Amino acid sequence: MENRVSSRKSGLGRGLDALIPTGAGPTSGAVARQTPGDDTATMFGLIDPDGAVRDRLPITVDEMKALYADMVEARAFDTKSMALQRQGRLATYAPFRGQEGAQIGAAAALHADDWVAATYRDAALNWRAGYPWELLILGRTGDERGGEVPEGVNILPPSITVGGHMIHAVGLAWAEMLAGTDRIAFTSFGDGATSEGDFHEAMNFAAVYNTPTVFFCQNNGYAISYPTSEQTRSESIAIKAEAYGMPGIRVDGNDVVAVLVAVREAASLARSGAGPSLIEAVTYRIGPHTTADDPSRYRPADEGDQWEDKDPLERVRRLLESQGAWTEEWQSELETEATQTIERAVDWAESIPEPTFEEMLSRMYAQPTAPLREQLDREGGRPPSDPPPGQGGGKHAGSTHEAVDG
Amino acid sequence: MENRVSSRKSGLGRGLDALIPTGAGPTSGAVARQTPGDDTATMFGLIDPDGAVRDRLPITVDEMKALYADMVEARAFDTKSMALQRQGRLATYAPFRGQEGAQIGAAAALHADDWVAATYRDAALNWRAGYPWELLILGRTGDERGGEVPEGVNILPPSITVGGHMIHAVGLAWAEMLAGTDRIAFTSFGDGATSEGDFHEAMNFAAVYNTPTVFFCQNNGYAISYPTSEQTRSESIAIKAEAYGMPGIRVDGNDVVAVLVAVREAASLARSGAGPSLIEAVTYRIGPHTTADDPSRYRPADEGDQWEDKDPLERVRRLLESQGAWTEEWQSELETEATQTIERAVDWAESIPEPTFEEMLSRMYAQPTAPLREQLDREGGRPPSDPPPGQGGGKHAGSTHEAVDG
Amino acid sequence: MAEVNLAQALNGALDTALGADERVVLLGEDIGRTGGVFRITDGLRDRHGPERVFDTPVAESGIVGAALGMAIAGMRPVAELQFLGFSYPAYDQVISHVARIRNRSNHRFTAPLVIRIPYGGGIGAAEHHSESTEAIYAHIPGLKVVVPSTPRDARGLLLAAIEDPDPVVFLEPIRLYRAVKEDIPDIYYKVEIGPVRIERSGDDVTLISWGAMMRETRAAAGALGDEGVSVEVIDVCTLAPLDREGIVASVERTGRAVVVHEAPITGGFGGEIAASIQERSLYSLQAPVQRVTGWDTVFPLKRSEGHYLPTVDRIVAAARATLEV
Amino acid sequence: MAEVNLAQALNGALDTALGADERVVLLGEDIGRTGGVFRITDGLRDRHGPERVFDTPVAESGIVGAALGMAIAGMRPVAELQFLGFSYPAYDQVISHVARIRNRSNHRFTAPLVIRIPYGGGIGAAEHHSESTEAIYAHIPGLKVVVPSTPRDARGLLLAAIEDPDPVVFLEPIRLYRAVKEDIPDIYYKVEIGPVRIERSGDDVTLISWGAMMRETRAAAGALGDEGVSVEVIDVCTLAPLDREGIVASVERTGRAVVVHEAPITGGFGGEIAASIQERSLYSLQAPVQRVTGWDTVFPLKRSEGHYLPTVDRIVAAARATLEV
Ligand SMILES: Cc1ncc(C[n+]2csc(CCOP(=O)(O)OP(=O)(O)O)c2C)c(N)n1
Ligand SMILES: Cc1ncc(C[n+]2csc(CCOP(=O)(O)OP(=O)(O)O)c2C)c(N)n1
Ligand SMILES: [Mg+2]
Ligand SMILES: [Mg+2]
Repeated sequence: MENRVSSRKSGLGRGLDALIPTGAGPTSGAVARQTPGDDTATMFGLIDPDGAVRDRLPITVDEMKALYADMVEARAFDTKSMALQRQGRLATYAPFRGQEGAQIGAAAALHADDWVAATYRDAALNWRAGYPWELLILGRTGDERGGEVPEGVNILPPSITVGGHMIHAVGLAWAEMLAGTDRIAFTSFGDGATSEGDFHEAMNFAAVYNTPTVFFCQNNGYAISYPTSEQTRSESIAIKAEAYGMPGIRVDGNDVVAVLVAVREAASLARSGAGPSLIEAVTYRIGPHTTADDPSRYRPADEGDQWEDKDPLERVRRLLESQGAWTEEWQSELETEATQTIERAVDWAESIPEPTFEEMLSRMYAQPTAPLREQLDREGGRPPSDPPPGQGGGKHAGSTHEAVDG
Repeated sequence: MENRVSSRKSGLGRGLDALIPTGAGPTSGAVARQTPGDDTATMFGLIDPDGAVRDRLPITVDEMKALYADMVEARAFDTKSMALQRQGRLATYAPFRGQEGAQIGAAAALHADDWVAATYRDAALNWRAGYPWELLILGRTGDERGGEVPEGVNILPPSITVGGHMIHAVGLAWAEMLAGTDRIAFTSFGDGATSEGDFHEAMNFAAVYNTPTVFFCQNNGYAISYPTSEQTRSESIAIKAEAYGMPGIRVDGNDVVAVLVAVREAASLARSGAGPSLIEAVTYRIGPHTTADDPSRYRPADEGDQWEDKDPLERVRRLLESQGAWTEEWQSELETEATQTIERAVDWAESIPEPTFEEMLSRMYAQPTAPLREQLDREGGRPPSDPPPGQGGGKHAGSTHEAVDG
Repeated sequence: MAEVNLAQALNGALDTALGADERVVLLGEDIGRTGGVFRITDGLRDRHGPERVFDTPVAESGIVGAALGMAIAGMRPVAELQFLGFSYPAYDQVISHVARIRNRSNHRFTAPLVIRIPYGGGIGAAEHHSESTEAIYAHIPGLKVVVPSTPRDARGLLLAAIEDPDPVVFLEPIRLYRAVKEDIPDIYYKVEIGPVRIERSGDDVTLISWGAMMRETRAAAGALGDEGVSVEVIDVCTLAPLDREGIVASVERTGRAVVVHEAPITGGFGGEIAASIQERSLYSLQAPVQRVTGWDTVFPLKRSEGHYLPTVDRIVAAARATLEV
Repeated sequence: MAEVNLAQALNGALDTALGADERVVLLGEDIGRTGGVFRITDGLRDRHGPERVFDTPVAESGIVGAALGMAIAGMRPVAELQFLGFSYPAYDQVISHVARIRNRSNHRFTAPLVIRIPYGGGIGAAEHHSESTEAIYAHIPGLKVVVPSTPRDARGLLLAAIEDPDPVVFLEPIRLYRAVKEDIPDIYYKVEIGPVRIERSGDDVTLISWGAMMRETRAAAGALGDEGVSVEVIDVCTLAPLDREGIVASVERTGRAVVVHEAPITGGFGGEIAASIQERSLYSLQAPVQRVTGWDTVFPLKRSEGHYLPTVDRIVAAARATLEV
């Protein structure tokens, strides 16, 4: 795998509070309520939706171009995955359209060997952190082998349960701290996940043991159909950090550079022994929850329009264009390359031989246990009329509805 | 049962913030760290340890005398229970010595039919709220019938699990809210319980649905051996309310009147539709965690001394004495009466016939199910050499150590 | 009478219960606005109001614990957990509190609540969406565990569960939600919780199953019937309390039994049934009670589902094995 | 060699493991300063340092989840949950994550951790302190479940569990912690996870049990032996993976079996064992496999413990019943 992670040092380290433009600490009551759309003033951001720069950007134009290229590639993946799912070539897919800024920005702030524990929606983030597209696709075809990342890539398989994986990032970071490495653990989760008891226990353990953990919440407005504004009565997600004596900050999640800067700051705090922090990236899920979801049942069709205007790619494109660093040719080059990359990855994933019965039974333990060995043997006598491997359960289903994931 | 709950109306309703003497809101950073002993300035209190009154007390001398008498009775129960346990007449017992102010003050603020969900350590609180001593003792002899409070008393059996009962108080309050009654639900728990995920989910549900729930945390310095100062890095327990957009306040838990006022305020907020709140009563567990615990393993023997100086009974005694409302005769009268009351309760509990096998199997469902009926029948043939009911498991144990409860 | 599938039958039962008893409320993730990920609560919030049908935060322990509080206070909450694989964060509330408040208070406080949970695999879903861990609930004293496999039972058992004075875990076979339609009465009727249902009578071998696997079991019975084997089929319907008498009565007649379930074999509820049969009818048994089950693995992802799910052929082969001895 | 009880054997094993492998750390509620409520970790924090032995907040899901993270990162954490009745808040972490990270990542990430949990009744403790819910763990693919009943096994199995590349739930019988002493080697030795241990050989009937109930089982064997019955006693030791061959080999010889456990009968692990025996050795069985177990109730409080706990007499009676037919 190409090492996709920049090793530039940010030179930051003044703490998350220093990022807030108003000077109000992120953990004070000054942090705005999470009504989407009207809180740019109290949220950390660097690039406005129209591409105007609010502050001096701590990255070069080339670095910005790289971030942009990554976002274009990620969007190509997302678009392609939606199409593949409709063709029945992928199992349920959870699109991240609209969240590319948050995901690419966050991942770009990490070191190549940092631990990452993210979710089903974080394909862009995981990819940018080192998880090959090939394996992300393989996983989404319904194949456990998609979770087997290459040695040296320290990214856990995307978490399907909501909430349970954050504490793993605490244990991972704790182990690194005890071992004295400068590796940190980064965990990404949604607004909905903050309602789970496991969020509380993870945040508290991280604070109590001062583990180098970065908690990264993509507040995309919904937990499936349930709006963030109803999930909690707190002023923001970021402010919840205060209950753990931890720094917290709200960031414009559609501003890839602001996210990069905030996560890099949190990571460097963690690396330096200053412990965990919580970043809330305010964003919006443009698409459905998953390919099985119909958002028109719970939100007005035009709700997303204001968010299209805040598109994370478009604002960077405008900024680059204003600097003479974007051309139509470059754009189509990027898109062609991205599409080709994704298509190669799809071809690869689809060329992988069907998983076997033996593999299924041999994956549970280091060595199959006695009961599993017996089941493997008995299988020698499985009647040939059994369904051939890889036909999935559709034929058993007899169900007219599509696969539905919660 | 005598109705032990005062129906006086407090005339309050200005909100919890108004109680803070410094004017700093309870949810602001001004709330002190929970180092025991040095935070009287930022904690709500009315009576100093020496009996001096900081503010005009919102209760009459007679009311104060009643609170004092209740604390004396509770302490007699605690002392007696410790002795009974040592004689093997009670199962493990969790003493509340030092926490009488918090428990009597809180319970005195409730209405007779309010819901109460409290813990194994809350015997004084439960009693003052309407749970007969008799049944509290019966329960602690190891008898499920101790959980059967009289009709009209809405107190759940003391919770043994840490954390799980708080959410019940949310559901109870929610039901009353939907039914349109003015009943509230009050839940008491320890500092340790705030680390459980269930605390988070209960607090969040209460806030989200605006249920009339009062969360009452007795921060007694320890979760068994683990000090509060290590359990969390937040500035206090009260400040955690902010993560739920809920008011929170820190109260001197050894000041029975301050606790009464704070809980009454929170209850009246809840009753008026203003939703839930969190009260942290700062106190100290003078005795061991339970009769099976040896505190010398984890805290210096003299740590409790400063807390003996802050004794919740002694400060009220001094205050009453300074008003000419306390005499030695009254004290010994109180103590004699209390001891007699408790002894009568013990006699009653010990006169209850041993629970039967049939009762054990008939308590699981409204009617015994088919498997249980079969098990009841089979029991007809139980060999007579089986241990007679009520001998407990000691004879099975073959274990030389005492019962240990976590 | 109306021709409905299992999902519609459940939706209708909830609608009926909400209409019949004002103590009934529903709560769960995404059950309000969207009507649940499987649409079982579709339209109910509109029809009965947001004060009866609550969307909740993603917090399963909170959902079940709050429902318990409501039930103690006299309501009849019906909680939905989105998938059986997401019920585990609530397991502590179920085993430590829901199942015990009656015992702990010597009948003074009770938990008349229902926890509805879609379960089972076969739709190519993501991890955790295909669990069949009924055994971990059926082992809990104080609970009832019900699993319908037909629209008619679904409606009648759900209405019975909501009326039941004790807590019921109500498992809904995802694979059967929309698999078959059946004419069922529109009226308020209950199907008793407890008894097994003899779905097909026969003399040679008894096939025993529940929920989603009833489909394969029925097909196997059909195939065996075509070969001239006289097959009895039992839909267990209620795992707890288990109707051992009903099962044993059948096996004593046929002398042969096959238990079919989707969960892994080790510690699966089939073990309880096989153990109970041999305890009571060892001398009637012509052959060992066979178990056709999932393997001792995690339920696999889409591409391996075919490797995992018990098939009609495996059931037929097991039945034949009991007949050949 | 040293004469130690089971609690001391466990303490010694942890001490040895901490000394032998720097990847080993301990975490749990009150295990540091006080050495745990049962003193199993007594002195280990002083001896190995606060960077190896961690007191934790009261948060079972957090404890297990953090231990899993540590294990994935290459450590060998040994977590303690204070009582089996307080393990349920961590059940989701165990079933959804600990038991599955290997499968989910196709062996790329693993969970070499141990979860130690005191279990069982008989000491007159408060509610939730007397559970025997081993069945809900033994049903989880990806886990191993171990239950020692002697000091020698306790040390050897715990050291094996800590070395095991897969997660082990290690259940410790509270009632036996200080019940018997035994001479055991001081050296680093392991007892293999998996095989049952034939503790007493005989020809007439096989008594099968594990953990705390081994005491009553041994006493019953002694009583039956005095009557001239030749009793074989099996200590299962490992519930998962279950050594069906070891059990079946014995029962095929004796033709009779009694399974003894403290958990409620319905859905208890005895069902799995009885089912497995009849599956493999029906024609050797002279009598039904009997189960002597707890009733289908919550484990009761002190005054009713005598009603609940299986007794020597019940085991003897069940064995006689198998012999009388
Ligand atoms: C423990 C658990 N409960 C429920 C679900 C079903 N579920 C899947 S995604 C989801 C909403 C999560 O929302 P959020 O955390 O905001 O993430 P997003 O999908 O918006 O990225 C729910 C309830 C689950 N996967 N895990
Ligand atoms: C879920 C759960 N985990 C662990 C325990 C064991 N335990 C009993 S009391 C206790 C400490 C509780 O501390 P705190 O909440 O501060 O209450 P206190 O005992 O100080 O009143 C623990 C860990 C339990 N009862 N329940
Ligand atoms: Mg979201
Ligand atoms: Mg405490």
